[in-house]
Amino acid sequence: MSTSAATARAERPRLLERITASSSWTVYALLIVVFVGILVMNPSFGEPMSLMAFVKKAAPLIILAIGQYFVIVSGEFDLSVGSLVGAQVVIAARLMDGEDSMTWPVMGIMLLFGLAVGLVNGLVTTLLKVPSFITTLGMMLVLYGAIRLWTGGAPTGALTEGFRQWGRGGLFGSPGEFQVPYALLIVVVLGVLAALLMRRPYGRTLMATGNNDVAAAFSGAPVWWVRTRAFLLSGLMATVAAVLIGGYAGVTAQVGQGLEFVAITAVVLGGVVLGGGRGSVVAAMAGALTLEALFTLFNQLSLPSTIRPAVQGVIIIAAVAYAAVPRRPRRRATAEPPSSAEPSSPVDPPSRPKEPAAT
Amino acid sequence: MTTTSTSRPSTPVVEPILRLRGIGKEFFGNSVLRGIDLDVRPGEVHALVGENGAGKSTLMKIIAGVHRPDAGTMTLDDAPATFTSPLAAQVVGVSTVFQEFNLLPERTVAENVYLGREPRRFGLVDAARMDRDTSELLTELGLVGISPWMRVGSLSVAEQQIVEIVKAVSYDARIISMDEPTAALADQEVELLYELVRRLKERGVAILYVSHRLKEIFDLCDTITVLKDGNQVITTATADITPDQLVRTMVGREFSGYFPEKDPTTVPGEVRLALQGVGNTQVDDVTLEVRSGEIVALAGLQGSGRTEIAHGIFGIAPFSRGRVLIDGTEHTLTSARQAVRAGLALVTEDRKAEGLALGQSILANARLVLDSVTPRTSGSRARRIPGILSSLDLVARSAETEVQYLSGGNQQKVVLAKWLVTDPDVIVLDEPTRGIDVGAKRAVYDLMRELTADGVAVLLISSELPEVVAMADRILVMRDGRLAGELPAGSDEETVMSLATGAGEESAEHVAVDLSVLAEHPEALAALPGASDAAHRPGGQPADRPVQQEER
Amino acid sequence: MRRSRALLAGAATAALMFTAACTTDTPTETAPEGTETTAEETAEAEGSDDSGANSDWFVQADFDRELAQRDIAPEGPADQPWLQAIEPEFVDTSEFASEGGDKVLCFSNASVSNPWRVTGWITMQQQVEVLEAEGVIGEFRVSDAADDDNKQISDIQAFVEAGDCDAIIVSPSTTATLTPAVEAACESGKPVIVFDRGVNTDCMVTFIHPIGGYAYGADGAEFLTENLDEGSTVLALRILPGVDVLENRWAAADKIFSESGLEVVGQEFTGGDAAQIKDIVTQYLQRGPVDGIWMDAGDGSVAAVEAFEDAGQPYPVFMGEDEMSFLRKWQDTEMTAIGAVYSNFQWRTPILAAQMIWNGEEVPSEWVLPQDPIEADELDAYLEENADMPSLHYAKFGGEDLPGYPEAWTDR
Amino acid sequence: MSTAVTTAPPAAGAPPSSVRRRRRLGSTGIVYLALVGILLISVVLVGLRGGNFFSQSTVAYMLTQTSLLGFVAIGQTFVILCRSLDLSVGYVVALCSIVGATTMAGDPNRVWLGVVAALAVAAGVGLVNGLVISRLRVNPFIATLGVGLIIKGYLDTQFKGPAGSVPASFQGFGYTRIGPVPVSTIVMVAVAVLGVVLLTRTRSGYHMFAVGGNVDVARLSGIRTGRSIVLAHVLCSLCAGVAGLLIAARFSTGNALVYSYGLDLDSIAAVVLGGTLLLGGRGSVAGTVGGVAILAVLDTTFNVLDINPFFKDVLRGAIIIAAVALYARRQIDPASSRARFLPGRRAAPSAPTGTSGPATGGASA
Repeated sequence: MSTSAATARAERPRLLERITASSSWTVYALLIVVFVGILVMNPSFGEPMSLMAFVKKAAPLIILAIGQYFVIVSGEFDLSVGSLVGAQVVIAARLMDGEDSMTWPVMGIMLLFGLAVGLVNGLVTTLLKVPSFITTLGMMLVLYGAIRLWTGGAPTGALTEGFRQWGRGGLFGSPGEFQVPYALLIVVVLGVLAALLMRRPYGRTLMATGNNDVAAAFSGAPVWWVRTRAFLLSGLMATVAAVLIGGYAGVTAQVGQGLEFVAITAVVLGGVVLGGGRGSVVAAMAGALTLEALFTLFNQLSLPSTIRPAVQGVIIIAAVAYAAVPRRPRRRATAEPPSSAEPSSPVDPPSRPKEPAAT
Repeated sequence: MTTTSTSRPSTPVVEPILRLRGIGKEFFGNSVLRGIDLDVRPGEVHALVGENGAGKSTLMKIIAGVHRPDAGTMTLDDAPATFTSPLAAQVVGVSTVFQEFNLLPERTVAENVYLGREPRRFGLVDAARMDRDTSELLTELGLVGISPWMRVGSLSVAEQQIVEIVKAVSYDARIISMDEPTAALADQEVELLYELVRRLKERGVAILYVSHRLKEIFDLCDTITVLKDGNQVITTATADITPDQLVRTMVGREFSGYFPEKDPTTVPGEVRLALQGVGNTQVDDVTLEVRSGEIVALAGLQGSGRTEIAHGIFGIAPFSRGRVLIDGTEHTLTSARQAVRAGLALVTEDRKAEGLALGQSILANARLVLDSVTPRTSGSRARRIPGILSSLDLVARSAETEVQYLSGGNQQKVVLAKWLVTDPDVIVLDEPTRGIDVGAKRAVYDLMRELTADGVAVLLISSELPEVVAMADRILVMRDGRLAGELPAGSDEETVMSLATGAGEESAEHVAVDLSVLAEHPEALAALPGASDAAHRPGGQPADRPVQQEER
Repeated sequence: MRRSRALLAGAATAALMFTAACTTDTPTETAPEGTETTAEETAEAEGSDDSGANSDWFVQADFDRELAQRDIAPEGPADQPWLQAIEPEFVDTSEFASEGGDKVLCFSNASVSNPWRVTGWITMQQQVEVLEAEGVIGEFRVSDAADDDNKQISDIQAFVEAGDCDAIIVSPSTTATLTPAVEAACESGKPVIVFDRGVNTDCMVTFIHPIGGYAYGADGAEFLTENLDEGSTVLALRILPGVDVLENRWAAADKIFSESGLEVVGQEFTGGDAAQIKDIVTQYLQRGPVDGIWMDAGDGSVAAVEAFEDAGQPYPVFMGEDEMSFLRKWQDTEMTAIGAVYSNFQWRTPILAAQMIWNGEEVPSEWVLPQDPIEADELDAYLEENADMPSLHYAKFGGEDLPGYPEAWTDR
Repeated sequence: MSTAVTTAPPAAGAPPSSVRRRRRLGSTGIVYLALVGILLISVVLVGLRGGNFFSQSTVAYMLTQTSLLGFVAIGQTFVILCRSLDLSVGYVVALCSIVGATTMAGDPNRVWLGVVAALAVAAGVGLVNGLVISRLRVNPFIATLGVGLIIKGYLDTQFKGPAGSVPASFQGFGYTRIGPVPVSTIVMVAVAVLGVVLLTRTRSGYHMFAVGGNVDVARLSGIRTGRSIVLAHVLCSLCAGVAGLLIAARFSTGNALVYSYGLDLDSIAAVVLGGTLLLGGRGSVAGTVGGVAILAVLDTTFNVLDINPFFKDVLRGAIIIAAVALYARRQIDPASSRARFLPGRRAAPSAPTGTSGPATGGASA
């Protein structure tokens, strides 16, 4: 036991090393490939107007991916976000009913509703010990039914312009010309906040909880509340996404349907591990962006719409499989400390990551 | 230090079943085993000892077929043998019982024993025969407390260990390797294991026994091989070596000085932690005090309620009766969080399950308590972590290394660091030196002295009597969920033992015999002596129930 | 005894697993190849081979008939389009005539999963209330299949078996799949009324529907052809593949476009999702001008219009539906547009048909309701009439004379 | 079950196995208890409205509802036991309905050809799912979602609507009834029995439990874990294939849009309702059938009571959560392992008085 002090204090690995060492680098590579593909197919996509239009479309999914990331990294699932987005848009339309003065109060109500749904999801999962897959599946059914029960089956009312500007409008310039979309600002702000949050004590506790909730509990983390907060964040993000989607495209009966699977796919594409404890929020956002870019690429390739799901399926499987394959040697390399550093304590490389370093 | 095979085994010459010659193993150019020669003979218990990282596990894994050697040869029955997988080894009669149980808690004993080779009849699994065969095997090995149809998850740790061994035997194993089989066992369970090992020995099974506990090695083993830094230091008959010599061979340093002396300037101060008549479903009427600068040991058999006291204090399984006072103020702690806020720290018994997020970095783990409990100030307080880590002599590539890649000792240091950084007033250490190497143990002991010098109150829960006796200012002994008594510093192990076991008149002789061995090798006491069943079982329960039902 | 049974079961399992083992090596493509040819055979067997990309769904005769029906003046009361019929062939229903009121009317609904169906469903319930008040209907029993054909089959079976339905109304979820169930219902001797989508049988007393998908698609396609110059570009937005009524709409439009000088730059499936519609239109606009939009259903049409606004492009010639949100947008933007109509008032007709059948009055065996698109000159009138209606209401819902009007539709 | 019961050396023979059987029923028992409870409530509610829940038509309706989801859920049980998941079942059902119907093409002589073709395709999809998961190490959630999307793409491109037709003889599979019991339900029960035999009486079944319980343990015991996962997925898809054939028989044609019925999530809900752990290693086909029956009773009751379709969704979601919460509550109870300690403690002469209750958990992980 000789060398130590210096090694323990060793500085963080360099950025490049960190990117390639994590499993999420595939998503960045894929993102670049897809963007290059789009630009080759349609150079005008690079024009500011086109890019901003893309951002407006992609923003809600990116935000949903942030919310889903929190839940997944804590070791859970949130299948209710699609229904929640739909419910929120319908609530907004029905309560505002085109009254401009109602915009802000209703957005407040939406916020509370989103948090309430997250709270219920979280508490049922953590306190009643229902697997989150089932909790949120049930919540999905409840929201789907309740919102239609309330509106008699189809959305009623109308969204106000003040509400719609968030997803549709932007700063500088007038509609129909180049604008910096609010959606872009919101995504950037939320993305930065999320990345910061993951570096904050809460983020680290969340990650540790996803990795080993017993250890987190023994360290004084209120595990139920840590996870519930993840669901609250997911509900919050779904609300923001609902504001953006509602703003972008208005109310339809179908809004939000199936978004939960797209969001989970996006997060997994970003290298976040289902089951918790691994992955970065920025990569999850990149996953969402990649997925949206992929949809755009399909469009630019004039791929028949019917075959797109098939191509999407192949790409997702391939990307996730590819991210899974080269990990093993890479991990081993980091697992094995260089012999010079610590002659006194050669660590047996774990035969399987679960039970390392016995003796 | 690289001399090998200085003496031949004193046991009658029996041809070895398994012969290892010049075995070497590298991982990514890092040599972890060099030139190991090993003969494993039927009916012989062969101990494999050495510090953590000496290469015992790697050698075992080579024999088990987990790893393949890079150099040297293995012969089984004089024929060259290469095991491509644990199963391949098992099929030819080489079984390994790892520390992590390879059992399915949701399945029955029989289903676990015959997993992967269930007997069939007309293509369907013959469950009746499976139960019957398992039952026979259990009876044969004298294990009547376990039935084939029991769900493994409902068994105690010891019983699960036994199921593992039964499984090995069911393969008609001729060689069984055991990796620290007693690490998680209570003492009367250890006795059961001893019995099992002896029976296996009688059946002519060769046993390869890895252990840190010298007592076991001298009790059980015929031959000892010592590894150090991947080299074979010595292979000798047990009779030809004393525990003192053995320890010296292992660590290359004298055994004295193992425990740091108490700093005479450290004197107990104010009462920091006081329990007054606390109890819940596991413990009852426990009253104790720990003062600042004092180490109070909580001794006792496993399952006597020590860990439950720790969990009660820490609010994990709160007390339902009595009062808990911290610095004189009554606290009702119902969560770990409140306990931390009140200035408590708990180093748990099970590092991997309760102490660490294995997939997270050293730094993240070391920050975990700060992040969880005092998020607002954790940023500034965490700046001390690198200093604490290096003062603990943590060996790692960088603070970003995931803790799953650290050795047991280094993992324990991370656990300690995460509590030290909270500046606790009271620290509860539950088996802090279990399963870690001598060097790391020493670091823990030094740390305890430093903490008391700084005025921290330390409650030490330990099964290792020398540790208890050498480190504690006062020794509290628990038995069956209650305090059995208090002993002053410097009490001898014998007194502690008899309090812990409640040894009555009729069993005094047995204990005395056991302890006479200890008296010869006090420094070798790495484990409590195995107490016989009758010794501490009040009410004279039937003796055909060797598996004492202890909570793990 | 136990053992032998277990053995038998085991043998069966083994057989099952053998099947699995044998077939797993088969490349997945082989079977689908086989099925593909049979699918074409089926299509050919139905005699529906014709030019155009959409030969699966294009039947020239149906196309011709529906287009012609648009110009035929319907018979029936002029102010009650839901009672009008085009070229009716009346059938005698005296066998179902029965005295007394308080009938049990059973309705197997495919679903209320889209605004069009919701609007119609409200209208239907209002019509039922009228007849309940009159004492004609005693119980209105409804099973909603939530778009699940299998459940709807069970629902219909349950009605048949309950035996106390005095008439069974079916709004099929999918044409082909419900045929056996409807046939079974017919055999029970109860009068069966089918409306909206059809079934492949004519056993029911009456099949009520507007002119149809070809006419709907053609209304829009012809409008675009008339209002756009040759060489202009048209984007077709569709909801789902494989739904017959929707496929017919596109088949007709495709046929008309292929014979015009218009260039169809794309046909995209949107799922009716506004966000997707807007995104797709935006992307097409990035690549080049789009002069016309054709939609097989109005859901999300406003989003398509907004895509032009947000891209700073001139409004296209637009085909929407009689959905209020679109009509309002149309008025606001004053673009060149048409609101195609798939007559929502058809939801009233089956109830009234049931009453006629119980009375022994003759009804058309195929009750073809009129289906007139809303054109620019009618726009203001419809908007005014439905001023209080929610945005996903359908202008031609035909419930203005019902007692619940307008609250039942405005306060959903 | 404390060891106090077993202090007497157990004889190898009948007693242990009977005890075991009783214990096994324990986890499935609560499912059927819940089923009976819901059934009772339904009977009362329907009775209050003057109906008879056990009328032939209602029972037939209920059983018919059971079969389709039953097939899919039985299949889903295998994969969930293996700690996997299959989100592609809905697409497989759709695909197989079309493959079956188009192969039969209305010709009575081609019925068996159609059945074999559909099942072959199903097995092929299962094989792909299994291999992608076990060989390419793709998370099952993503793998089966992806494979589902691929099938969807194929279906949407190739089949614009219903395709093929089924001869009348095969329609019997969907319509024939013996008393109130549809043939499809009988077949479903037969498949369930096969499933039970497979899981409790064959090595493959034992190995599935092992793979789901702990894949490392299974591997160390010489179980080819990949093969178990592949087999589970093949069986799951085969069951979905049978469901597809049932669809074809009921519709007398194949329909691609069946994939939108939500069979994937419904089947997972049914399996979990049936007491199978979502994380694998424990569960039973019998429980799954109970779970499916619970959902069918609910559907039937809602239908008979003429409950608003949207309210049905609300109730369904709430009941699924409530039921699983109920099971979870029962599983938290640590008595099974802790109670072993207490009798010994109580036997101690000076045992504290307040220790009779089961230990509060928490300490053990």
